[in-house]
Amino acid sequence: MDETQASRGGTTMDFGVSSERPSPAIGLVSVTGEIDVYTSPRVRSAMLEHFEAGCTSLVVDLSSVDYLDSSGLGILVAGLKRARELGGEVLLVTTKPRIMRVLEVTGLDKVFNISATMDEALQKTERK
Amino acid sequence: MDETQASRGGTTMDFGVSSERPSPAIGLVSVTGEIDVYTSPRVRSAMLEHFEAGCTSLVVDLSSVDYLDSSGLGILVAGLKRARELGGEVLLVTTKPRIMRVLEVTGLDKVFNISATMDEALQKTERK
Amino acid sequence: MTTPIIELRVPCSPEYVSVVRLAVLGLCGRIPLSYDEVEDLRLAVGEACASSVYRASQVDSNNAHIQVVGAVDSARIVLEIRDDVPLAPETESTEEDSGLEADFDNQQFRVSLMQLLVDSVEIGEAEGGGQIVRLVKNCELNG
Amino acid sequence: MTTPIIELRVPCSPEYVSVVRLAVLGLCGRIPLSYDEVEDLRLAVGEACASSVYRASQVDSNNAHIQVVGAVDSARIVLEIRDDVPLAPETESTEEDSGLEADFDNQQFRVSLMQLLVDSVEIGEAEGGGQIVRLVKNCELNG
Ligand SMILES: Nc1ncnc2c1ncn2[C@@H]1O[C@H](COP(=O)(O)OP(=O)(O)O)[C@@H](O)[C@H]1O
Ligand SMILES: Nc1ncnc2c1ncn2[C@@H]1O[C@H](COP(=O)(O)OP(=O)(O)O)[C@@H](O)[C@H]1O
Repeated sequence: MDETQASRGGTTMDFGVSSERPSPAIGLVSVTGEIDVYTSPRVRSAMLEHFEAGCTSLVVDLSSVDYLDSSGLGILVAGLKRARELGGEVLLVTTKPRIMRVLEVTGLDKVFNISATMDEALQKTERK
Repeated sequence: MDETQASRGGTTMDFGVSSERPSPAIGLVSVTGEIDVYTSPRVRSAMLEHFEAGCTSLVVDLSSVDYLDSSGLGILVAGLKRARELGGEVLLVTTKPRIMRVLEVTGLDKVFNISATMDEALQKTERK
Repeated sequence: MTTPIIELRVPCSPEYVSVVRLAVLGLCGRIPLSYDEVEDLRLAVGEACASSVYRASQVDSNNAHIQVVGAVDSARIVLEIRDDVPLAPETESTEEDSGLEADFDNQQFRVSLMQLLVDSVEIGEAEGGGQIVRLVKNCELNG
Repeated sequence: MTTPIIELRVPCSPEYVSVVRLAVLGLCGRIPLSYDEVEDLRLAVGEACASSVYRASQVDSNNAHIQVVGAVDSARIVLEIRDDVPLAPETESTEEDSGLEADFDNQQFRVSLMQLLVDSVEIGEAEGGGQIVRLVKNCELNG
């Protein structure tokens, strides 16, 4: 299904969010598809659930996301604010040029801790 | 470029036609992208060039084509008619389910000789 | 037709048919159709547009447009493809001097193909003299 | 604006913004823009639509629509994104009771982002009271 869906131009049909908690303080949110004004509330819910369960830091895996608009950026920044209040942080995982472009153009590449892989991001959270 | 283009939903930007003549009687036309009312004239030109150069049979490689409309079908059928008049034939190469679907729904899967690979198609033309 | 929910208007020329197909793909993201059903509908819409483009080319209609109106509910998707190309009286198809006749590529074949791809095809005359093609694809609920 | 060549009208709600983005992608297939330029334009259009959707949600505008008019020539692509949501007087943004405020996700940020992505952004009031956003992206010839 992946290949055919991808070749059909990234409709929001392909969108998915999954959650995991590798340790009590760290919430992991993995997103697939396009994050826009329609889909971003689902990312927001997944992030909120982790905070409510007691997480202080989040890792948001954007490695399968190729579209990120201001609605998604707004939610990531709001999550970062919340995490910092709790003494934690929000780490992003991506190597996608389009996502890097959006983060750079908005200056948010300097605000978020960005990793190329999930392992790298998890190591950073453990080191703290 | 291929991957990013593919993930953008098959606009006609990705369209391409290339030609080869593995033997004097056999013309090979390889198409990439969507064959529709806009792009099909370029397939037609490539087929015509081979006939004009003396080919009697054509192999049309559709293995990188995922959209084929009636304009494209019309051109393939016209090519088949011409080839048969010359004592040759038109062989199609594809394994794409969407292309097989269009050929089946129109009954043209029984009219064209369809191969899974280019090698298979070329072997069939040599055997004659 | 139920409440029209999307409307698209493009020039009636070959290079814009793919714009219509992409918009239909976007619209299909909102309804419970399988991959193959969506592709069948997209092909049917492409055929309706190709029919308009062909008719425009026969009468030198440089300023013609195609308008697509789409409505979806949970049970079906309805697409109306309308042009403003005057419906010509039936004529014998003229032979081109090209050496590779696409005489198979005719209007009747397009209609048959549409009928094979969607659940209902109706073709009529639009107000003002163009053609309307109305395509309906039923959705299997929870399919 | 040069001759309008495509027009698209969708409901002003979140699920239709991707339909607009796909149609713009189709339109961009007709002009000499690089992959990144097309994606920048697509993102800018998405922001303009998100702005309309946000404003509609603030005033409970259930029947609002977004209309997109696009024109291309060899030198540039011009897209006008227009809605029929009454322009509200400036208000303090109201806090939601959600616990994860997206207060960063505001209209001003959308405008800044659009300005970073395309060559010109103009925002004005449409006839009838909605918002018009006019985006221009210049094409590098033979680029
Ligand atoms: N089954 C049908 N239902 C309604 N209208 C049809 C049907 N078949 C054909 N038509 C109409 O007749 C027109 C001409 O068809 P046809 O004679 O096959 O075209 P051509 O000029 O290529 O031979 C079509 O454009 C279509 O509007
Ligand atoms: N640079 C600009 N040029 C023209 N209009 C603008 C500009 N910036 C903002 N606006 C207009 O002001 C409106 C409100 O912006 P803003 O006060 O940032 O929104 P918010 O309510 O989220 O704080 C926008 O919807 C837009 O129409």
